Amino acid sequence: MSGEQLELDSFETAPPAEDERLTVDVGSWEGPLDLLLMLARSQKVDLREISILALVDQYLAYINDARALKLEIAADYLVMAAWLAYLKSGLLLPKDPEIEPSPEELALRLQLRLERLNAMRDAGARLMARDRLGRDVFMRGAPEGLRVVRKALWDANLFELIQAYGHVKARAEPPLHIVHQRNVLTLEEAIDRVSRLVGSLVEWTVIQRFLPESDDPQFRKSALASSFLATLELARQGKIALKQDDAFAPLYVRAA
Amino acid sequence: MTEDMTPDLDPTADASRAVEATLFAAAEPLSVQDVAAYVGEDIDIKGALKLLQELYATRGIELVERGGKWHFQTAGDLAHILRREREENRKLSRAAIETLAIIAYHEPVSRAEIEAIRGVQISKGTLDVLMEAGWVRPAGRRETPGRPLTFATTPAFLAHFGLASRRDLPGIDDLRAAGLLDPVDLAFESMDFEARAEIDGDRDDPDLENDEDEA
Amino acid sequence: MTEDMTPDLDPTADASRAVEATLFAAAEPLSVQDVAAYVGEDIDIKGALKLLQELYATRGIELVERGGKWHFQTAGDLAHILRREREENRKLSRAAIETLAIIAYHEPVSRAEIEAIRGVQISKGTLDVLMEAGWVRPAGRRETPGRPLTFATTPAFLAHFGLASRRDLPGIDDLRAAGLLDPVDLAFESMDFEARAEIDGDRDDPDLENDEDEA
Repeated sequence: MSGEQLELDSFETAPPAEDERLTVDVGSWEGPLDLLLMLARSQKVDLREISILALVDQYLAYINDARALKLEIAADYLVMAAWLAYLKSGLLLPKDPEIEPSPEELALRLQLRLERLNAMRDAGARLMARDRLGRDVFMRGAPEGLRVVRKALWDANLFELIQAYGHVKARAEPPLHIVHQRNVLTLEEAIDRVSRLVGSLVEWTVIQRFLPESDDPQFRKSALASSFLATLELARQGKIALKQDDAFAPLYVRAA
Repeated sequence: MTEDMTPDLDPTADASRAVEATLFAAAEPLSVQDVAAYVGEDIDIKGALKLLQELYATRGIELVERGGKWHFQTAGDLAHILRREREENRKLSRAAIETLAIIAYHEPVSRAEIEAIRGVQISKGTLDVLMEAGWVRPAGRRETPGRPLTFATTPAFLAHFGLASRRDLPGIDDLRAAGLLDPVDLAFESMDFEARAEIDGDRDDPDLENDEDEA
Repeated sequence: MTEDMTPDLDPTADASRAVEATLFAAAEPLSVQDVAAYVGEDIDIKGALKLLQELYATRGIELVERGGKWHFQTAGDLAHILRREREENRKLSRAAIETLAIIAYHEPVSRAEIEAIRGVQISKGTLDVLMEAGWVRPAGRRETPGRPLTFATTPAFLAHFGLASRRDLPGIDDLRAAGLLDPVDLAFESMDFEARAEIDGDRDDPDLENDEDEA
């Protein structure tokens, strides 16, 4: 892998070339690791042989330059700078077995991270450089297309068949509406009855006298209501006269 | 970037490869001039087209000229494999199974009679589905005014439903005994059923299924 | 209907013609099963594909396999006459390219794992762009705390970048052998192990790590 590192400019959107370092445009890097990788690659050695100390120095110099130019530096670059300064001092000072993890381990981990990012950066560049479908190579421009004709295998069983017939027959039988005969005296019957009984009666007679005999209270109510309406109708026709002394007082009837 | 991969081919072959790829990738038939716009003027395009035509003569693809424009197409004798049939199990719609039941119990029966018994119109698709399934066949015209076409079931119908003959269909009395003819309950139940069926998108509308069929 | 038109061809040629026509007519890459649905189950499709691949090896069109699906495409060395630059207008950002590479070489991989490799958070649009291109898909959740969603590449990714399978990813074997597809922690531990092994006089065996990878 390391022997065939692709040049940075093979990226579709190349990061700034190395000699643009003087511009110190930290913002064009995708984070501190990205910047570190660029600096590491500028050492022109296999990343496995990289001098972490030299890399740390370059990074810190870079950030210092940016600060000198009063450029906005994102916090994560400064955090990385602080961490690298700490790492550098750890690497330079005599070994202290009390410190865990050791600066050497931290440096090795940083190197491993850079190797992994570098590997993926190269892999991405190699992917993009391939003959790509729709750009370099093409599928047929006007395929006739394949057709799928769906043929249904209809499914139904005997029970569904006879059940369906049952439903049809049930639906087709004319529904029988049976309304219970209610015991009532219709208006027609009441008019007929009242006019017959009143006849040529000249005495004022209370309306209850004209009601048919019944034990059914429902029927008695109905008969009273119908007979009352009948007297109103007969009075309107001028055949009978009505008299009531007061509201809710007995209603008297006689021939007109 | 990989131009050097085919160094041994003679210029004719190279020209034919370029013309071949251009016609293959084109979205529409191309004239010789059109092709030249891609492969360059200094290539013998007509020679390349002739070569390709011979090359593909026995293949499943052929190079054809139509009105001065060239394109590849699949060989005519293979057209039949480019469409395939896929069989899928489909449930009969409620309308279809009721219609089938009516035909089975009353055959031969005209469409108007089926509608009279169902109390609902049947769409054309319903009978089509049943005929496509191979369960129903036209059974001649009735010699009444309008000479309506009648329908009857087929031997395939009997075979599918496991019946030796139509006499094996349960009679009305059997249906009643099985509770399949209870008027009030069933009326409600079936209304309920239809409502649910509608919600399920399995509508009492065979045309719907036909549309799916076409797709 | 016209099967009798090609009576002289041997069955292999016939099979290859049918497979050829099917793939040629198809608007999309087809698997062997897809092809079988058209040409029939009794045809040696794999044999026909091999034959066709040889037949087209020197042509301007080639038959390729991408993620188990087959299609014809123009030969790569003819890109210069066919290249369509307008497709290139929407260049991928560096973040998108790196993210795509990480997904392809590590799949299935979670967002956090991608971020760990890149050392930065993935901005919102990056994964969207890759999914919109049809190259990346969600690939289920990892059964670890937080059940992170993972991502993987699609068959369209393989087709676009001309890869028969993920094994064809450039340099993937070398990367794996070098442990560069292992997380830093794992690599660190194995280096530690190697250091100890070295002391024991028993040097590294990269295959050991490969096995872990596959698991």
